[in-house]
Amino acid sequence: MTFRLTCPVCGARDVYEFRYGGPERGMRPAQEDLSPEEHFRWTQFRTTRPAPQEEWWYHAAGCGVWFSTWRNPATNREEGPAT
Amino acid sequence: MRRLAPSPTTRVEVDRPVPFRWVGRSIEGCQGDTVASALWNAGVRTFGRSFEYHRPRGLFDLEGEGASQLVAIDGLPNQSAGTTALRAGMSVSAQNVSGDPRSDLYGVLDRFDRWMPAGFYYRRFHRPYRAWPFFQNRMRALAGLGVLDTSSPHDDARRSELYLNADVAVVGGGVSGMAAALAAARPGVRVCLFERRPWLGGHMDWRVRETRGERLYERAHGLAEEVAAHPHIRALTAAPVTGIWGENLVTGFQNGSDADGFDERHWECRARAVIVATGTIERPLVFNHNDRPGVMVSDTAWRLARSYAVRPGMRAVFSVGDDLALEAAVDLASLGIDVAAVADARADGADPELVAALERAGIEFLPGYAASAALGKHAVAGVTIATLDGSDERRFACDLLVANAGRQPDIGALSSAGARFRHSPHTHTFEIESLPADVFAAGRVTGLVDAEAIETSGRRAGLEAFVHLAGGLGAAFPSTDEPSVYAELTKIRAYSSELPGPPAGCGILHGPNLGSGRKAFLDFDEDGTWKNAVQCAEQGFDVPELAKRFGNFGLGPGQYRVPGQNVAMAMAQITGTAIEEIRCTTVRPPLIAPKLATVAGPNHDSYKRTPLHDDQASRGGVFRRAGAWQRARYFSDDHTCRAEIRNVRENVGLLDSSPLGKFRIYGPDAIHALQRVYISDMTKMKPGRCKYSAMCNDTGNIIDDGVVVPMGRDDYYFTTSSNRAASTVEWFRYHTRYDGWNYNLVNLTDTLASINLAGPRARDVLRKVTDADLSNQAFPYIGYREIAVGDGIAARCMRLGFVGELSYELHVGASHAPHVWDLLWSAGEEFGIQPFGLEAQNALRAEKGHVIIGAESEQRVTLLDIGMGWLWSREDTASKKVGAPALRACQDQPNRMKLVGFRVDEGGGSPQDGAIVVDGDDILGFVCTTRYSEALGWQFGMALVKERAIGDGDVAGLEIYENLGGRPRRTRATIVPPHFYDPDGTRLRS
Amino acid sequence: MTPAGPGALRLERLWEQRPLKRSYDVIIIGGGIHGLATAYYLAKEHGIRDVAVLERQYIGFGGSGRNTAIVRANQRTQENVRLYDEGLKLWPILTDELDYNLMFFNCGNLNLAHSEAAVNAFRLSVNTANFNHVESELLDAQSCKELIPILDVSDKPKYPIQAGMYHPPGGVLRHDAVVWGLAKGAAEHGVDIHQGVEVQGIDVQGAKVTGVRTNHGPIECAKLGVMAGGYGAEVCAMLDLELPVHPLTIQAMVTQPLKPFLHHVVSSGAYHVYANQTLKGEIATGAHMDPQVNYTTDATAHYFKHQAEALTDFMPALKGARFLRIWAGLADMTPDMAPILDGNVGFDGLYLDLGWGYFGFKSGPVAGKYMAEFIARETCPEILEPFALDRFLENRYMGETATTMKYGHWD
Amino acid sequence: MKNVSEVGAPVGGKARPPRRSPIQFQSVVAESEHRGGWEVAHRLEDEGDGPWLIDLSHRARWDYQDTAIGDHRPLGLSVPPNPGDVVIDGGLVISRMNRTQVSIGHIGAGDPPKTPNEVAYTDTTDSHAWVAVLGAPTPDVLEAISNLDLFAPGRQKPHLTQGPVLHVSCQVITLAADGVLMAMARGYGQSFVDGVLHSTRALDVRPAGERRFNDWTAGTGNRGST
Repeated sequence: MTFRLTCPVCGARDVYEFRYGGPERGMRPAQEDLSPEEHFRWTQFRTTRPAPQEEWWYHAAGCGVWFSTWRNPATNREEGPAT
Repeated sequence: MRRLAPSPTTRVEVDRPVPFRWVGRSIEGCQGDTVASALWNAGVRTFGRSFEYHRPRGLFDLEGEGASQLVAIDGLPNQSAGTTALRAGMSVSAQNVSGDPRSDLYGVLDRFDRWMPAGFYYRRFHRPYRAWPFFQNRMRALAGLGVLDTSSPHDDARRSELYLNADVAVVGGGVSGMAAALAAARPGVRVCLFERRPWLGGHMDWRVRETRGERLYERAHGLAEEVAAHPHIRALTAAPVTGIWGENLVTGFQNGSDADGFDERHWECRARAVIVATGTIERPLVFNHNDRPGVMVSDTAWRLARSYAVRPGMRAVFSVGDDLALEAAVDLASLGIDVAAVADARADGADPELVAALERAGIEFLPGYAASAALGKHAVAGVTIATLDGSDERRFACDLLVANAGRQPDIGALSSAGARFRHSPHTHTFEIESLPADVFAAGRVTGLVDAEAIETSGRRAGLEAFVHLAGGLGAAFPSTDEPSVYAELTKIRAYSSELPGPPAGCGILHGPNLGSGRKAFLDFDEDGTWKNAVQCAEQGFDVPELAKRFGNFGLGPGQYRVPGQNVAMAMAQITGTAIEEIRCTTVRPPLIAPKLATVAGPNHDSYKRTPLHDDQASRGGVFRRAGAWQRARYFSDDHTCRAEIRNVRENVGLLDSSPLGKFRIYGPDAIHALQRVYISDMTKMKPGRCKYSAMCNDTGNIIDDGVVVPMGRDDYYFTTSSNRAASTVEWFRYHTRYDGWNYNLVNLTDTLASINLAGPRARDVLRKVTDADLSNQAFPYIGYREIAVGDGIAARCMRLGFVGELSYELHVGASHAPHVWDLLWSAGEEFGIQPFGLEAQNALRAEKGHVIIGAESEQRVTLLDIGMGWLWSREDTASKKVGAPALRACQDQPNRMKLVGFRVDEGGGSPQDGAIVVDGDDILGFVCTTRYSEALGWQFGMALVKERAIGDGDVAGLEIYENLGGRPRRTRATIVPPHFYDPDGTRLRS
Repeated sequence: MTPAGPGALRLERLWEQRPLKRSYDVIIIGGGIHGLATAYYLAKEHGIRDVAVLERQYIGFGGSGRNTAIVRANQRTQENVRLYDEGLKLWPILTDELDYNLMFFNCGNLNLAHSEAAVNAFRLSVNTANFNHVESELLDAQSCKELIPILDVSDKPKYPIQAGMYHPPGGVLRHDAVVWGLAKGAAEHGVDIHQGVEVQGIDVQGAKVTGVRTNHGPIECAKLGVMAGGYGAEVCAMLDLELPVHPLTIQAMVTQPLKPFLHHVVSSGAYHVYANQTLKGEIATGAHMDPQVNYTTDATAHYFKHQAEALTDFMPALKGARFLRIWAGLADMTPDMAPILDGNVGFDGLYLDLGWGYFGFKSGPVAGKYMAEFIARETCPEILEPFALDRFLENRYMGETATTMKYGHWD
Repeated sequence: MKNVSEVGAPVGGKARPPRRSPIQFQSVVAESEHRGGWEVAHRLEDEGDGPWLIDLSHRARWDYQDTAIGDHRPLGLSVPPNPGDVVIDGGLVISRMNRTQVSIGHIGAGDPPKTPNEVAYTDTTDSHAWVAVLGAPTPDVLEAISNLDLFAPGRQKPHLTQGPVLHVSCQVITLAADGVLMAMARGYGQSFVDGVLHSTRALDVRPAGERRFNDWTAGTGNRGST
């Protein structure tokens, strides 16, 4: 599957122009009372399901913009969240 | 052999001979021939020997990629004889045999099939185990088809690439494909059409049958002219499709001619919609000895005669299952070929017009009969034909046996585009069950046979594709055209339903009186017989995907085309499973096997050169790839770089460090971004001073280091390691993506060259090219100044000491760099200036105890573990520094790996980078970098070791072990602080 | 059924099919090499025969039938070398035990270095191997060419060859044969193998696993092993058990068969390539992995081209070969490229054997051997201790790769 | 503190120090001039009839960024409203890269404007290798080296496309059906043009001097006034 992603600046492009930035995890947690386990769970422990997820991509070979989009890892198509 | 008289469908020029060689013999074809048509015309019947049993094989299918008709041409193996254009002087040879394939010593293997049931090798040869390598080597020697000339780089072809963007891609240039292209090609719509044959026309290109007052080939030629002249259609011929990948990326290759300026090219076409019109393939009839040279599918016999004016045989018998084959029989008879009999596996349903024509031609027609065995030892000499129940068997003498079990859609392209199929009891083929919304099918691949229906289905598919693209996207297309398109589509949909649909197909897979089927081939490529399929089922490999793997069905060069569907049907029949529950095996690209060289294309290597590349090359630089860059690693054959190192320590050296990452960051929130990604407190910067710091990842590993210099209000200049330059902007933006901060980044890595002038005479050299005050007071260590060099070239100058000497880093505009290099060179000559490369730099910095990320760090160690914890601003939690939580978590952890310095004990040997540190049976760590230092007079090094190696006392020993494949060497070393050279920093501060 | 005809050799089913029961002592999810090996050793070594292997598709569908089939033991760290070394030595033993020819071609592996840094990394691996009595050798470029004459050791390639790491004990097997042989062996010792049974849920009582729900109804068990390769993390997600495991699509391809000329496994990190010639004569090659998490097994045109460019650059003779077939499978990557082998994770009776990434094939039997011991004795065998899941919560990576993480565990 | 834009620019009124382009063609220079330190080739030998590959790396370029970029007039130019939009005015080509950034290049005759002393400007002349491909077969040349859709029929020219050409990230400005400009990281320059010439042999692309570009811009009105 040579799929495409829709860059908000450049439009649909070959996925190989982009860098994968992982699933949306929310903002970086506050560090004041962050336990090591909480931190490493936040960084590392997240199973991707074969269902649409919001994730980050960087248009490395193009405009150089990070954006988030919804993609289904089971099909590799851009696909919004199940409603 | 004398050619048939040319007709309007003939594609060869019979009066233009083309000489070539076949297994060493000189023979002749003519202009326009394929290798196969030329060989067949020259009377060659055996093209090669089969994969496992070494049976003689000939021309079975002109279209196919099957192993039977693969030959070697000019040292290149596995070339399709059926599709490769003949060129003068070609040297063609047979495969899986030495010399003339008419005789083959290994032909005896054909008698051993009883001892070689499906999967037999898994049950044999392994007891006793020590005997296995012997058998394995025999098996290896027998395996394989062609011989690759490994002494040749196969480099002579002119190769290119073509990347197309289209709205509609049409796969297949037959009548339906052409009609589809013409229907879709409207103003603003780009259509690309791909045809594997060298001309458009598909199967109507050679059919002389007349429908609606026009001969079919005339219709095909007319459409081809229309397509060629159409401004919005690009038609590529001799351009097989290798696959349709995600989101309609159609790929393939194309064979060029002298006029094209290329011999072969790789092409890709990104389309918004795809129309597949790939037609059909003939299903081989399974009967004993169905692989004998002289057995062929009907299109092959027909095309030999009609396209190539080659007589396929003197006396033919047909055992077929579809109307086109009957038409072929009638047509061949009209061309003067003696057709003895035509058996039709369908008891009824044959086109009455064709049956009448057969009768008129005096050809015996045998409905409800099929071939049970081909006769003849090396080539077909006759055939037995029987009723399907086997009761009435008749024998005919012939040298050509045209056989098929009807036709099936050529589903490869559709399948790779995401179509699903199910078996139809009406057509007895795998039919389209569902198509992706942007994929359309047209023509015979949908089961149609009627000529008008085929062309109409193409026009309809073209319109459907257009409307699909226009749907909701009115702006993308001229809206004025749309109403008429919709009307046209409605009309054509209605008209389609009036035309004949897919007729009933041929219900059999194998002929009568099959017996065990031990010489009846389902898969010609790897000699998979009917009997083998039965054996697979018996052993439990009874679904197509397992039978494929266990019995090697459909894994050879012909791939899915024939066996993929037939094995599924065979397994259904053998196991008694309802055919509707059976799925054919997965189609894997490439649909047609391209040469690796073709796919690779010109394979240009895009890499970066520094502005000083040529200047260093002329001074003897030896270049190595470092990331995107070519960099000078050495300046002599001495890869320990003694002279380069000594010159930096004693005089002065010049290093091109241009790949160093260089960035500008500015804006009101720039400082916040710096605080986020750097581990130190970046608010404590002073003008005119470099602030050294590091970046970490979320597990506390150091990933980058460099200096930051304040340049003005909210305006900073910073450097990164060369490896990180390409991902720095990305990193900053990622880690601040939720913050909405206002800052801007400019990558100046390529903008500014960086020249490192290092050594005790560095100041003396620089002084000669600038008026700036370089005194230690005016421009101290860690200082940053903007100076003018030479005729006023502005330079950003940093006084840093990576290599441990007095050192200036000059960042100058890349276009000015060669001139500045020359100025420094001239100025430095009296001080013994010499260039130095990356390896010398590596040794010099290690001697100083400076780490290189990736050399003295890896994923097991944090910033703290490598002794750089002093950079970390521990109290700062508000900035949410990347890496800080991990450092906090690990700061008091016991038993982590730590970076230590060591001094190899006297007489202790000279270990190399990558030596390991051991204790008893345990490995405690490894040596990152170690060198013998001329300046120190001993060998120093840095190692990452488990904490217990360090011990409690100040003086601890390391046992270093090395064995690179000979004898083990053990070395003792003493742990020392990793500041080996000039530990007080006197030299770099002076 | 068509009569097999006179003289046909009557062949028996390789493994017996038994009816699916409602309860087993141990259920293994995943009919690949790891699951089958674990079941085989549970039955053979520990006398636990009431075992079911549940496979959603057919045995060997997943990573077990879609891998390099390359075996070796020259890993980067001692903990891993020990495990893989034992695994390597199991192939001849298993061939004999199972009475099934696994087609182990002990041809040796040559890994190429194209930079000084890679040479240093090779030294570390070679020293580590030899220290653990695993044969390994550092070769200069010319010696590499003597082993593999089609290598271009000049300066012409994009990444000129600097050195090689040669590992004679390695080689390749026929991966399907390993699956089938283990299935045969497991079934002979009483294990039930059920194809087409999909686990759709996992039942727990309190903190204990009690069974699974499948498309063929619920099945009880006392212990549950998740050995589902690229789909393992997805199975654990049924228990809301989040893991640092990332399923990625890895692609491979073969050329049309050619007479033998490549007699070793050759691989290159810089080119992202491995290649070897199968018993049939095909050049089997692959290694590319897209970085984004992915449950599809779709091959890509991009990689197809990349592989042609890479192979022909440093082995130019291959320009004349033809690609026959490309396919893909899933690899379950962890941040440190070492697996998670653990028991009673979150729930009593839950055993995990996943996260093998590139290395799931070569480790299959040995992992099965020790996971069986773990399940049978309920204590972690010493050799598996370093592979516990908790290491990621303590930031103690195994170091199987030196590369540090970038944005997260997917990269 | 000095802005980076001044680095490399001469300090004081001395003769311009020599500057070197990242691109050196094999062709022999038939006519050239010294301009601002650069040796600019007007004409090369054996330029053929097109398509031509022309080195413009000596032409001035700027990066300009601001969160409210739409409110600004960098070098007196109006900022194109959407990413991908390009405006040619007064011998300058300005292209919108994303929400906050434009890139400006000097394509006209005469001297380029001085860099204003404002924070948003960065002189990026030395950041890029800059080339033009001109001539009727330009689309064929680009199709052989990039899968970017640079000549979509519905798209208003000139326009900017940011993406890979020969695996190198480029800013490609499609000026017309027979002319494009490509800027890429300077370090790639030589390798890039070598790659273009190697990959498009069938199309007989030839290196050419700057005059071809000047004539072409004058002929198409793309030059603007200076």
